[in-house]
Amino acid sequence: MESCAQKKKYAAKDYKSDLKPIWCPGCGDYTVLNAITRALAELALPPEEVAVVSGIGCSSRIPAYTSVYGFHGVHGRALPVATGLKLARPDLTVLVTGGDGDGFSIGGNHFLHACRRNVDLTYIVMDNQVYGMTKGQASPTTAPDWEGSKLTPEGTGINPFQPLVVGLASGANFVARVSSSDPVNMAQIIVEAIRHPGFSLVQVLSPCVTFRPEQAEWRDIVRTAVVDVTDDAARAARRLMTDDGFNVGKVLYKGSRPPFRPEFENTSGSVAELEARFAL
Amino acid sequence: MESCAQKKKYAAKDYKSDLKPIWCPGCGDYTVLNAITRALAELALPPEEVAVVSGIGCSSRIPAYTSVYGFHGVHGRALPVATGLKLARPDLTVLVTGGDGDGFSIGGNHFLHACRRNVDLTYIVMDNQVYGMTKGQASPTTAPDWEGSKLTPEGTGINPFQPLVVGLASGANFVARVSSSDPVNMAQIIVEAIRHPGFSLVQVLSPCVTFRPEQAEWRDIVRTAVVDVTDDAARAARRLMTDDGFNVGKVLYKGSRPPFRPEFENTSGSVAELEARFAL
Amino acid sequence: MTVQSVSLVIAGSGGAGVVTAGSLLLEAAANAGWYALMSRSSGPQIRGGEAAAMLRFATEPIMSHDDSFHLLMAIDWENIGRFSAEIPLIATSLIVGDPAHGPAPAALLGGKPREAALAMTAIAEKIESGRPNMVALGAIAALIGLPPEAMQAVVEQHLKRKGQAAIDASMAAFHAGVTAAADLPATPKLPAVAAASEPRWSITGNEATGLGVIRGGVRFVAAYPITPATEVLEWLAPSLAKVGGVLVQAEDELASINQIIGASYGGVPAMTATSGPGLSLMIESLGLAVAAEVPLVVVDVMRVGPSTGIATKSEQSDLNIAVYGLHGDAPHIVVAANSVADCLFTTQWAVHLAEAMQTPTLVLTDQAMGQARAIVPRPAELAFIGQRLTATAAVEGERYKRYAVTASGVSPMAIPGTAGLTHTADGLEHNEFGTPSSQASDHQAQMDKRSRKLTQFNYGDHWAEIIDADAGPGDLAIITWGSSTGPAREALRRFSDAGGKARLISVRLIAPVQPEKMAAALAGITRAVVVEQSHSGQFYRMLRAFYDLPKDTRSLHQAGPLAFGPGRILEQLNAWSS
Amino acid sequence: MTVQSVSLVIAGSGGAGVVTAGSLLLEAAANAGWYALMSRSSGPQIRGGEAAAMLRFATEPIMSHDDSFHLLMAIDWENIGRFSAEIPLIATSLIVGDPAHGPAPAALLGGKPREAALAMTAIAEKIESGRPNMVALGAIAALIGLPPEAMQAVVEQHLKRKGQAAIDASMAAFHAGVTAAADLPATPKLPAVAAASEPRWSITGNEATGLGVIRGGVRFVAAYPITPATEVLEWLAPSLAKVGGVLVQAEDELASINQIIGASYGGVPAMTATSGPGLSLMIESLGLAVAAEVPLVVVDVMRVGPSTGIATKSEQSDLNIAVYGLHGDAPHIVVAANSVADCLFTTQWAVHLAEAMQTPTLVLTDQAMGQARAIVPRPAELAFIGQRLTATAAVEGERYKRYAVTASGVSPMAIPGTAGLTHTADGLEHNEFGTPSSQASDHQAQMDKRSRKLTQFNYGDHWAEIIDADAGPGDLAIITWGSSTGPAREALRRFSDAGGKARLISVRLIAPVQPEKMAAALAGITRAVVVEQSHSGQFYRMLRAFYDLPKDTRSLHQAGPLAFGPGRILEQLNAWSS
Ligand SMILES: Cc1ncc(C[n+]2csc(CCOP(=O)(O)OP(=O)(O)O)c2C)c(N)n1
Ligand SMILES: Cc1ncc(C[n+]2csc(CCOP(=O)(O)OP(=O)(O)O)c2C)c(N)n1
Ligand code: SF4
Ligand code: SF4
Ligand SMILES: [Mg+2]
Ligand SMILES: [Mg+2]
Repeated sequence: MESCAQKKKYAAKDYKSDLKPIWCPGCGDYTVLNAITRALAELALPPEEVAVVSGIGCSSRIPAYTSVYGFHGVHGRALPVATGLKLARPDLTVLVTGGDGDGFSIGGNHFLHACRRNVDLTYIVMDNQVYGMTKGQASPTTAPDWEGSKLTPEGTGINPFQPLVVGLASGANFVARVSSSDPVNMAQIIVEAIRHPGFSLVQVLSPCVTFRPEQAEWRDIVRTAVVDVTDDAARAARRLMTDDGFNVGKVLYKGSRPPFRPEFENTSGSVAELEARFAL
Repeated sequence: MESCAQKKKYAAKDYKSDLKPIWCPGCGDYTVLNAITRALAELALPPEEVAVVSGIGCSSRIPAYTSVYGFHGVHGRALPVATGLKLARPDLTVLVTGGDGDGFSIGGNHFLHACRRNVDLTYIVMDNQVYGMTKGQASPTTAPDWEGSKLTPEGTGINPFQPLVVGLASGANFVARVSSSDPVNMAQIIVEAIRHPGFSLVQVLSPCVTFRPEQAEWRDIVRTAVVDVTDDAARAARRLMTDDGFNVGKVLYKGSRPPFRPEFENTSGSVAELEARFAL
Repeated sequence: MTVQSVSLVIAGSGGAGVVTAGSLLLEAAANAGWYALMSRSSGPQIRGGEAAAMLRFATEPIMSHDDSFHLLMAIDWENIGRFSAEIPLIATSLIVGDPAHGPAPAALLGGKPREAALAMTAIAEKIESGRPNMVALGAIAALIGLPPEAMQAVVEQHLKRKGQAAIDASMAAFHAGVTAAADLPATPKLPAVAAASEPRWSITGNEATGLGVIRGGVRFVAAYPITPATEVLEWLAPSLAKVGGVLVQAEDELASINQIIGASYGGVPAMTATSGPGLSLMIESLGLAVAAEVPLVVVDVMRVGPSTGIATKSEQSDLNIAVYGLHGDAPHIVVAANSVADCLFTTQWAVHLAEAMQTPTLVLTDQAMGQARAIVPRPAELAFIGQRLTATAAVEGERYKRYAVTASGVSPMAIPGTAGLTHTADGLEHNEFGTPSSQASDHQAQMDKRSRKLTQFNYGDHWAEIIDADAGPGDLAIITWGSSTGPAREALRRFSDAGGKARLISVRLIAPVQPEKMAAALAGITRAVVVEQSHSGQFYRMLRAFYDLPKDTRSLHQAGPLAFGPGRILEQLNAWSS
Repeated sequence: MTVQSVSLVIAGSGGAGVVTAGSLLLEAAANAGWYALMSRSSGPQIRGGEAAAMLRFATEPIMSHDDSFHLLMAIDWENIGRFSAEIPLIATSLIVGDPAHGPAPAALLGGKPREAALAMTAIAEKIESGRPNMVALGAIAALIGLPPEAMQAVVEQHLKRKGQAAIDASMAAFHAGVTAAADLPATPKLPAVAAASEPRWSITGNEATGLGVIRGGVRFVAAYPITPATEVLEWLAPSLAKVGGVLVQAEDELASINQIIGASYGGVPAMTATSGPGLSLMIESLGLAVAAEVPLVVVDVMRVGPSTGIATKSEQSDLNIAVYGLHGDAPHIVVAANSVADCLFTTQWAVHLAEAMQTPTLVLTDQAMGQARAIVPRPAELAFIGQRLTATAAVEGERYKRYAVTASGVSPMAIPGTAGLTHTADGLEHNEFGTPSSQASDHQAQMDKRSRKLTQFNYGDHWAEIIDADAGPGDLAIITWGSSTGPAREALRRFSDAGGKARLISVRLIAPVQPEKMAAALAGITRAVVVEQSHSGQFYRMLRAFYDLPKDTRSLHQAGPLAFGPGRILEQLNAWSS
């Protein structure tokens, strides 16, 4: 078959650029980069037909470390950039990568509306419960009693943000949680997320070894979620609301809402017809 | 008792200003104004100890129609203004009023974080599923198939935002839905909301008779919710995720998280002590 | 020759059909072969409340209202006094009210206009289904010389679906008004024009703006509604759909600007429209588009500031934010339309500039021109179609440089999907490849390149409109921009008719500045007046900063929402020449 | 007399303890009675990677680095070449490396510095727990004349908790370095100062900024972290807690600016600190604070723009957005600190101005001064305490006018809680009561009032720092602002020492402009050079827009991140006087 013959085989390294990451040795984001490139190889997507969009943060540096098209925008606005790109260019596979601060603090509104709008994007959030890039402040997912930041020396005292629950409540069409300590599983879930139509949300527990050294323990704490994927968002949300955050490795929800995709119909209309309406 | 003797009795009209609202005749917001002033009278709060903060929209005009302190800010930013005010002035009773566009579209991020932060505010959202002030565009709560706006002539095609579910998922401490067709019940619920510590969210179904004339029917569709108030957010959220939006008149959730209230401790510290640390 | 024109206002409270009446009159005037301009004003109520339609008719194109109105036809008086500042009435003006509604409010009588009564309600009541606003239209038509046939055609068109009886009732009321006008004092009449001398359009500034960007090639729009820009979007949404484009309503302005950045990065020319508050929210991401070199167009339909200001009224006070608002040194393009029709030219040109230079282009229009409807000569076809310099194929053995330092400053841009040219576009400072760099040399090279591409571009003659008095420029100049151009043109015309010499320079390309072209335009000019509608004289300050102005340069500025009448500008010219 | 100073750099890769070494040296220098300035630079890595500490020592206060460095001590060479542009080395400079790490990278040798070797690793290895950076410090101390006792005290203090053995090991390595320095070529030495002549502080610009706002009376801060402003916040959070204040970390800059608006409306003086990208996001709400007349302070610690730019490096390119960035005509205050120590004065003054005029006040500092640590004379006590004109009691029979039109332009403000004075503050245009109004007359009155309160205020002499050469101002001036003041001062000093006459005008009050004061300061000046660190010469353009400058005024501007050395400025002065 022609399409098979055309389908070139790619290796994960074909999706990596030559740039050396600025990340700290041991940062969880290295394996996320690996998992993404592995997933792209598995999907055998030509690099030029993939785009990775991000905001600002350590995790948001991913685009330049890949060899696909990348867009490194401003802090918190990756989702609208990706939304515009995907709507204008439905032929591209568009991934969005970023951190918990970028996505849920400054970017929280776009997160809500991206879930609602359900554009066919895959959003991979490297959650380290901290602002790594600005040297260690509390993020929305930080526990209220974490005292490691000079800005909140007695802890934030506020409720951590639950990305997957809010994602479900706002309409995300695919929800999964994975751990950066298992890149093979992560790659597999990313493959599923990309394949699933609509807005797919993948939360990655990705330790910040520098500002949250205690997160090194995550690799031992995480366990494979025992529940199976559901298509009942209310059920999935309820499960997650009472979950401790360390059940990983599974797709937790798959919905079937059709993606938002306004048509660029190449209708017969011409600019002249538009102008005719003004003529006297 | 001294405090009793001091407690002056107020009538609802004592909380109203002389300004004639710019609202259309029949707008649901008139009864919300009534219910708020009624609630304040019931609580017998001296007008100068109450502040109403809002953004921009028809519904956001409420502050000037009251006789308490008011702040009419920019579109979408009422919650942070109110947060700053309440944190700086914990002695004041602070209400926030606004619309579905102001609160859940441009203001969505502050909504998420206000729920998380759980400052002792009462947020009254007049939900008319439309941008009234800008003459009738779809809001986040608009049904996907509403074709009444020229900006989305074939409907938005996207999932309506569920304010109460997202509120619960993010940590709102009190959640209720009321109808503007029952101002007495609304006043009662607002009293409860103000009394409840932390962030209280009251969604008011408040018809826009001009741009959503079909909402006149709401008065006949709404029914008193049959469920009782719960302190289980996951349960309340699940109920609401499968609800049609017309169960009103009840407090649906009351949590017991303590409000966020950083102390302005009048510690012994002086500026001189701070300076001493720089001295060689 | 000085414009021969008639200016009138129809006013009344909510239900009185003022705006409908104004629109009918405009269309009828178009049928009569006239040119016209119609603006509207209304009270603070969301719906209903007092309204006024300000119209001016002429036998040749006009771009401004006059200093005063010949006629105010008030269907009732409720709150109409609030419009007094917007409706200058002088001793020769005629103010006509319905005795059923009592006397005219004092606020309107400051200029001592002539007063007359027309029993619109009583007359209308005598006609089955007759309405006072049609009586008013009849009287107006008779007063200003509009042939009844012109109105007949309009009414037939509008009431077609309601049937012949409705048409007859309306026209009966109209004719009753025509008859009743015989008892009214005279106002200036315009001659009827047999057949229009050239094809004409009826269009608003906001529609022209929408059409301009579509003509320029924009096919993706994301936006958040805001007065007075919403109509640009409302026109665009269905129109884009007809030409294979899309409009997305975003959750806020931060989203809309970033959505269009994404779409444009994807190769589809993109724009958004907003007003001051929304533009403020887009500032950070406009800087991103500068640094990442993403072409896009942002239209700011200006309203009265600061902050929420007055959403429904006009001012030219977003010049500063448009030119200087970005943090860092962020060279970009700012253009401004100078009339309702010029919204079309300027926005189409803006798309062309944005695409050619891979940079965000801001277009300034305002509420006054955006929401005004005008009968204008059919706009010319324009050759400006957004054309991006793209990189289409990898060069063997060379890594693609997205931000290559070129002589023109423009670097060929690879559009996603192009094999071999993958790269990451970045808002961080970067080297030629797009790799983040904190080296001073990379910063300098990229800063130079980004500013060079704007300064070296050939903007042709479009940077300004320059008009001389018939007798030549002499040594006087009016320098202006945007909506103030209309009254400035007319001031020049009157000055010229009186034998004066002067030059009008209306700047369309606000940034980058064009010092050489301005110097040429100012050759021989020794005195200049800078005209603008801002409280602080923003345009005057900007001119001082970047241009060498004649020593005797004066700033004639006033805050919105009241527009300059041509007379205020003429005064300055006359003062100089006397 | 020209500053007698020594400039040196310690550089090395991540683990090498460069920054610690620099800090120890700074403290030791303080112990020796010297004044000092320390800046840091590091590579793009989040943690580790190459770093450089640039230090300058003198026996009197200094505010700028020199044109070149006397000494570069490299603990290793890894990627140190990247700093070459930041570390100008000339023929008389000495570059010292460890032979264990091979030869110096070519990038550092462009200026042909003298080269020498110091086997830091080998020497350190011979001492138990000895570390190369202490060896380096010893050598540096010996080279520049820093008494070993000064270092002894510092090391004892730092390693107290680690015990005497650690102290001894460190000092042994240090002394080994002192000894080894005997074999190194000489560098300039500074004389030791027996006892400091005046009390001194060790402080960074960002700390001084925090202290300034607390001194001014700020007790509520909301902010979102951003480089290089984060340290202002990190200092403020615990410090505010000590004086009865609060810092809240907000979800984004839109929230932080609006939180402080709320707190200030509630009567508590409030501020936030950010950098360019964050300031961009605050623009809309700054306009709200202008219109609603809410006092607040926003500190922008500038970094390289546009967009995300270079977060860790300095530039003076947010002048435009600070002055002109708001939509509409939105008069507000912009002040700029001119040195590390002046961050304290200027921010304290800013709180005073904001509160007195009920208006947002922007403070511009930058990465260079914010993240630099300096040994400075103890700053003076200042009388500026934020004091708001409040309305405290209702006047019988009069409705309270929140926006009363007063002669000063300042309207007494009722703080929530005050009985009888309830009102609604509004960002919509309003009348004196605060009721929304679309009347041109209300707009004009409020615009006039809002601008009048700024122009009529008495800013005293603080609008600028004016320094004359010993022989007087002559007819030359340097006009500058912010971080460029340091090198400009030093250029003036050298020029003066060589007998030149000139005047330095460093503008602290950027807006509102002070044309009369500037005219006085420019009296007799015929030639001026405007010095600033921006690619487009923003300050020069702004001066042209608002001031009458000498005919021969030149713009000396360069993009960041490299600071001006005093020499570049001196060159211009010399060129004129030769
Ligand atoms: C508008 C704006 N505000 C603040 C910043 C500073 N900033 C850069 S990254 C970041 C937080 C990053 O946190 P996260 O998204 O969790 O990424 P991580 O570094 O932890 O991977 C912040 C606050 C910025 N660049 N822009
Ligand atoms: C930054 C900004 N963007 C857009 C607007 C225009 N605007 C004013 S009110 C409004 C929507 C109001 O909708 P909602 O909050 O639902 O209030 P309603 O009028 O329906 O009560 C919009 C888009 C604005 N004022 N400011
Ligand atoms: S600071 Fe944390 S998140 Fe950033 S690169 Fe280092 S380990 Fe990773
Ligand atoms: S437009 Fe709708 S929401 Fe606004 S006042 Fe009228 S009815 Fe109420
Ligand atoms: Mg993070
Ligand atoms: Mg609404």
